[in-house]
Amino acid sequence: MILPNLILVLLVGGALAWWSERFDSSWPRLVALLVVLADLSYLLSSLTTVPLENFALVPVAADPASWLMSYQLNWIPRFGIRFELAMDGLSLVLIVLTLVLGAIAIVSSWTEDNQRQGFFQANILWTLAGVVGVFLAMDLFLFFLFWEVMLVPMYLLIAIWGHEGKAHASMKFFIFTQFSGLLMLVAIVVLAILQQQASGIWSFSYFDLLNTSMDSTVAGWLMLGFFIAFVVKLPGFPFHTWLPDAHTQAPTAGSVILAGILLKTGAYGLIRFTVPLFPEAALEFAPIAMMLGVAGIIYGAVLAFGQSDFKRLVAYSSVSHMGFVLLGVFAWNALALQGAVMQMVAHGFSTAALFMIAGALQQRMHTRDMNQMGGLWQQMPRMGAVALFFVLASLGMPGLGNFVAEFLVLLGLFQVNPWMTVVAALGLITAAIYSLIMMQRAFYGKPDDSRRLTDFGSLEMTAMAVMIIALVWLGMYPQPVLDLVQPVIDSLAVEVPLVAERGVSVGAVQ
Amino acid sequence: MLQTVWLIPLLPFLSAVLLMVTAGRMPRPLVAMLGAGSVGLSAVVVLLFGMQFMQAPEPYTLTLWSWMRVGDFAPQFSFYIDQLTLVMMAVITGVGFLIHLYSTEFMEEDSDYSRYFAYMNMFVAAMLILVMADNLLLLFLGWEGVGVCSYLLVGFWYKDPANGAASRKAFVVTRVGDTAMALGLLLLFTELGTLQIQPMLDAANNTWVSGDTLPALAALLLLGGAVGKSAQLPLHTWLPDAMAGPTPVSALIHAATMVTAGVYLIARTHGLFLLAPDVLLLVALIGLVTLLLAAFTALNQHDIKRILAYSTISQIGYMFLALGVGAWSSGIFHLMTHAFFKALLFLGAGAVIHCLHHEHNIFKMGGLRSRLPVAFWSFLIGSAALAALPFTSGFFSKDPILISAFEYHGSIAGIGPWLWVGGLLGALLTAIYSFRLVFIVFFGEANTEPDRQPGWRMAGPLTLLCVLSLFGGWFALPLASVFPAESAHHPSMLIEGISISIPLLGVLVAWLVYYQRKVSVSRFTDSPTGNSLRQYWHSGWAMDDLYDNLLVKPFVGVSTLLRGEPVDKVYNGIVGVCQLVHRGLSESQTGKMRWYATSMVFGLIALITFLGWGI
Amino acid sequence: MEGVVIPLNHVLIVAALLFVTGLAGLMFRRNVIFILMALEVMLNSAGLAFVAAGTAWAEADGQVIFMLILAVAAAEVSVGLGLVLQIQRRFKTLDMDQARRLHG
Amino acid sequence: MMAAASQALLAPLVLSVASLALMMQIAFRRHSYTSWVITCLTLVLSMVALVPMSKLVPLQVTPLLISDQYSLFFSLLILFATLITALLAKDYLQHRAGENEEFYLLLLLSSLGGLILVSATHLASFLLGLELLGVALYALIAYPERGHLPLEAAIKYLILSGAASGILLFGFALIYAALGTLSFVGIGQQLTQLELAADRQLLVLIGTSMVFTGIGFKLSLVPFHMWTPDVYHGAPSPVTGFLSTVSKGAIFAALMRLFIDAQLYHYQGLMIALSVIAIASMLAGNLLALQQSNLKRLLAYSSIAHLGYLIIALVVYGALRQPQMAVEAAGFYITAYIVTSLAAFALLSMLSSDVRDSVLGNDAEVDDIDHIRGLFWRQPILALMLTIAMLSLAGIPLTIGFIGKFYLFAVGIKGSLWWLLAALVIGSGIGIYYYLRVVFAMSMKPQDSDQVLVVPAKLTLAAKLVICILIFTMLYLGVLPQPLMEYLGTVTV
Repeated sequence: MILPNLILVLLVGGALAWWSERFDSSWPRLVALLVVLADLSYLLSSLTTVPLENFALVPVAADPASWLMSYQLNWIPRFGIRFELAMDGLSLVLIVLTLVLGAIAIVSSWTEDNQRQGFFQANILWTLAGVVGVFLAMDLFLFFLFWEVMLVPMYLLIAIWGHEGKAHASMKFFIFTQFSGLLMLVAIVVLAILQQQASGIWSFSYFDLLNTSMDSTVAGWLMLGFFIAFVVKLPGFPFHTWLPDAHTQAPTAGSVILAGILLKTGAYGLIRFTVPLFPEAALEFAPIAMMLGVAGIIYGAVLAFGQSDFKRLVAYSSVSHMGFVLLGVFAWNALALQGAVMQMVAHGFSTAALFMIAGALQQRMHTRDMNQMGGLWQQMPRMGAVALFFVLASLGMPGLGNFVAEFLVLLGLFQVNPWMTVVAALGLITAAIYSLIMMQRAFYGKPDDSRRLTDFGSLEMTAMAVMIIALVWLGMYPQPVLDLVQPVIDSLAVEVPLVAERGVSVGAVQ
Repeated sequence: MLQTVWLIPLLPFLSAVLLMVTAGRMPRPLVAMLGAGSVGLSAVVVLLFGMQFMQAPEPYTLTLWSWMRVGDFAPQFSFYIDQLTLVMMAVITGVGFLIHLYSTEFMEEDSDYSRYFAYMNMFVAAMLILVMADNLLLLFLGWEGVGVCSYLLVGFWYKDPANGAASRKAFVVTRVGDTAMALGLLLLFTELGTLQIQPMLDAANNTWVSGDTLPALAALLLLGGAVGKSAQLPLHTWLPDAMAGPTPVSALIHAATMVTAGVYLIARTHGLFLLAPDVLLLVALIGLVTLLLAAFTALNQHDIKRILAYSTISQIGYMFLALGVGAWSSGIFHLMTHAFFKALLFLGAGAVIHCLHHEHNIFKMGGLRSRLPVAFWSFLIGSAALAALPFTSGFFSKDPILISAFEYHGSIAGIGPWLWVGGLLGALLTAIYSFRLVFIVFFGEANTEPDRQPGWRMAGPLTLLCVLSLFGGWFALPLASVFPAESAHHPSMLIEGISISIPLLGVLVAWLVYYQRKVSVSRFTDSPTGNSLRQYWHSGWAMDDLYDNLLVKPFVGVSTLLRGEPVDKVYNGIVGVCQLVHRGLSESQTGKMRWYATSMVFGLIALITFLGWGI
Repeated sequence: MEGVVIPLNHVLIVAALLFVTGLAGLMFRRNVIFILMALEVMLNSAGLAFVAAGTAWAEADGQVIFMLILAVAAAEVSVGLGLVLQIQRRFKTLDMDQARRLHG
Repeated sequence: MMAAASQALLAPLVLSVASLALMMQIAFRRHSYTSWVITCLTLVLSMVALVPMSKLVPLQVTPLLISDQYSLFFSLLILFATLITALLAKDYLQHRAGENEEFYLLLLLSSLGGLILVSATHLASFLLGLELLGVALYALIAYPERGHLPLEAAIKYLILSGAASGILLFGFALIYAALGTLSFVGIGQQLTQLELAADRQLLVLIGTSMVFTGIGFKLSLVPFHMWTPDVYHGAPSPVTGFLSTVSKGAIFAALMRLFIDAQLYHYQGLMIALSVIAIASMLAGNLLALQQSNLKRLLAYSSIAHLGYLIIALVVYGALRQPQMAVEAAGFYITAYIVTSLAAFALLSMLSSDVRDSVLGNDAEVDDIDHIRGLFWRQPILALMLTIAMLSLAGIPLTIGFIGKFYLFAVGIKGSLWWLLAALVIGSGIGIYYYLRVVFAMSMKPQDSDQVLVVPAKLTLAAKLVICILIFTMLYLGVLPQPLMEYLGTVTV
């Protein structure tokens, strides 16, 4: 029951936060924060009941005990749909990320003057619930359900509490993700029906669908259905255009959740579903997918450089960074996959922090335009220093999580496709270019002494400190995360043999 | 004692973290104590460590923790100390401490005192990790770390956008090299299965034969990193601009330590480079061309720091030349002596600037010999060593390089003497531009009056560095076990004589032109050719313009062109089509009932026709 | 009951002609009264077809349906005429082309 | 036998008797509250009457009517929708000019027509039900005493619908002429058993085309959809809701029975024609709604699209190895559509109930998207209901609409109807835009410049009841659809 409770706590907590507004408008955020922290401690405390050696077990479909936790309930027997949740190392890592960033998102909304705090916090918690559900669902129908449902509160967050262009941005966000979701729904149903025709029994369970046999054309189409849905969410080039708009217009907490967590569901889907469900089709498609990844890295970076809107710049940097994830997944070897997961986590923290800074700037200066900033270090040295740290993280400074991620991806990719690696590595240069120009335009330069700006307070600094520590930890000693994820990769390798590790490149290089 | 080696980078690192976290709330004396003291303490630990180490000079490895482990890829957080490392550590902490001490006075009036020391300490820590790393990934961590600190310190005075531009340029240009290096790491791991330097070199030796493509490629990629960091052609353009930072920063980072990291990298992985003789020759050629180019440029500058910057590029060119011709120890030796005398020169320049209201233009100085005696002596000794006048430290390190170049026999036979001639030309130019500086700044008429004299914290380090610059060449470095044996030098007396006399000739020329003003160059420089040549040299062979037009402008142009998000046009097009159809269909809803009835009849007819088609 | 048997097809053709007449009235007349009449013609043409078909199959069903149609037509027209009165009162016209506030 | 027959037709009988009683009441003593109570009680009673009816199924009562699970299911839907309409109508009519009693009478008659329609197995009963439903509806549409729009809508609907009936009847006449039978099953037997002569084939062909034209009109499928927005727009909101749910639901149910009984799914050409119609409806409906600012028109266009979706279940029937699934899908989708549409129109009806103090005028309708701007901040519960309804129409999970759409996907894929599925996906994609636009309008912060059109009127008990029922149904069947699915498994034609 632990897994459904994880989701339930957030759902009910959301309602609670909404309700608590009756007493005082400052209550909801407090309630929301407590709910998320309670959920996190509930998760961590219940993990202590899992035997330590289980963390190293390779999760096997047939054996629920090989997963860290699992839960099953018949739901819609007509179609063999079950309320099936399971957690392995990958899910665990991402859920912890979700809850930590969720708490940070709530903190980031602390000083924002949002009307209707109650409903605002409720939407945040419901989004988190949806995301946690996505990371846990092992029934494809259920997965789709969470996948879509998390969009609604997110949509409301942008549509109600967004900035000047919220109507367009929220609509674009919703239509892009929803439409691609429909393609995935079709693919899911086709897959289930193929399975049903083969076995005679309806099932949407991931484990039952894993080895559905189908001819390669069908597999190719179905793979594409999943792929597009996930790549839109990731977002990968050329389906990324919703992201800058959504990010720019969302309230700070929305941006934090969107960038920090929501994008990761796309990456998670690619790893968990796209490749294992359609191994041959996916690997055949891999060169194109990787090409899109590389294109995203470069394109995102070039566009990031051209932006004068702080949030837009960070948004495009996300496009660039998530290209690495796409590369990592489709290079499909242990190094690259570990890198992709690491990138998900590290990018979650670094970008969330940058959005928080952007939000803080907007709140203080009522603009996101960097042309109107400059010299902010003078007035807000703490914010400047923190921004500097995360800029460095985002440009791949060794010793911080993002570097580990990008290096692992490149290392894995190099063994598969050296030339693509060379192009992708250009992303390291371009990242430096856009990150530093952002730093320059916002925080360096001549300060405008007529401004009165308050620096980060202790609450914000605490949130930042959490993320700084997390990134340093990931950069200096990522082993715990790698160890959690390794069994998952081993289990994936059972479904889809990993791409050969070493020596492949000899011929290609010579 | 040996186990405490981890203290060496940790001390400055902790100090840096402490300074950052307290964020300027610490009293200044404490900041100074912490900033300089931590590095000093590090230096002491290095000294103690070195003494113990030299008793049984075996490479010492200390593993702190396993960094990450994915399959075979398992780089560790571990240090590898041998004589080479020790030399580097000594230079970094020793010279570093002196510069820190100097800074405590130099930066005293700056409002961001503690931020400065935080960055500086962080730099020292990163640099130490760079040289102590036992694997290339950890080395890369230090490598990027020093890059970032360099970026931060060049742009330390952030309120001037020009400084920001200079710091970004420094970072981005070196990042180009770093990216090549990262690719080299990928290649090396993929082919050899490890990034731990010593096992990797062994594996390279076992797997590859000299002259193979792969080692050449790997070496080339590492060389890319090295030229970036060490400001060699074609990635040297950032260093002159990097002078925007505080002068002690230039002394520490852009003269004594960081910029020599490329030299260290090549020396450290010499086993790999030996497998790629062509690349090694390329190293030598890059060094030679760079040293000449930079020397010519230095001749034409009037910013005191830029002169020193070009001279740094030029001197590192010598080190590359040394590495390229296989004079490994000489290269490292020159690295060390260069650290002494170039730090001295920079600090001396700093003293001049400090005391002259931040004046950089040498033509606005002059006659400072008696008014700033400390600076004058520093400069005189530093320039002598730089010009490699006999019996200064620079002489002892540069001379073997030229000799080795002369005796080079690598992949292209007979090129050695030419390398030697180039090196000599460089030496001549070096002597000329360094003494041009001395004569213009310290002799002649006084233009600007100093408003203060350096205090003991500035004078002390200067004095110590003077001593090192003069006598630093008298003791030999214990590097024999690290590098392959070099051929014994038995040059003819003639060669030796020429090598010694060339710098003297240069000083003479400088004396004639810039002190006696007997020989006027203005006739030449004022002629059209001369003028354009001067302009050309002044701008550093117009490399900046080249890159600007070739890379920067296109990039900015493309990003401006794309900033409106062209991909969105596709989606907007779809939306547009939908809206168009919507409008069209809405028009059809006229509200006229007869039209509605007609449309129904048309529908009926269409349906009948369609169904009747089959019959 | 001897007499000329009219073939079913002929009756159907007549009915069809009537039907088309009705449709044409619907499409081309503007006055709502005439439109209602056209509607009647259409319904009755269907009735004619039913009667003829019922006769051809020698069944009563056709006639029964015709009776039903008559009832339906009467109901429709009575409601229709009620509306026409209201239209005249409120719109002051019976021209259906004028009644187009609802559109788009 | 007689007893069994009356038990099998208990619900229509209850309705008939109640209609007479209501007529009497009106004749002797007008009292609108009493009429309303009678109506509601009757409807509840009819629903209860379905229970004894279900004991006898399936039972053919005369060649005209059949009482089976299928008819019972749709009867339940019709009665449910009528009840909701009746509940809404009271508030709606309360502050409007004129006498209200006949409204309820017409409502009962119309729903009686619906009940007959869903049990019809013969042209005669089909015709009877259709016209009973339709004629009463004309009057309902024109019911408001003032204003031009209802009248215009009514006359347009009357004439066009009459013409459609005429076409339908003529079509049946031709089929009758060719085949000599009017019962649905009989038509099917004739069609499959006999080798038809060419001229008869032609008759059948033209006849079928005309029948589908007529039905297509009533279901407002493209290209017979033109009337829909005007009539929806002009009719009073509760009536629009009724028209959109009862009328369409009943006619679709009858169509499906005809389709299956007469085995029309064997005809490839007809299937292709239907597919084209469905695709056109999905695309045109959604595109027409795209930037529509009048909510009733928007819902009209959206209903065109939804009926287009529904045709998938029809087309797929012949392609399935277990065709029952198509009926299941249709049943579920119709349920979803009816409940959701009711919710949308219930909102409009409630907002229009009391506009006496607003700038719109006494008898105005609240039906523009600007009217509901900021509703979320004024009437959160109403806004919530409309939000859920919009999400359900858009097919977002956790709502009944999603399960309905899922069903369509499932059958469509089983039957490999890729073109229809593509249209379904594209249509749904377009749909998201305008459904969300409504949600967005409600979520906007109210501004001073907005005319505060919607007085946050106090909701009456009936309104609260409607809200609860509809929200509950939309969510419950969206989260736990299994009971309905199981039940639909037994609903065979």
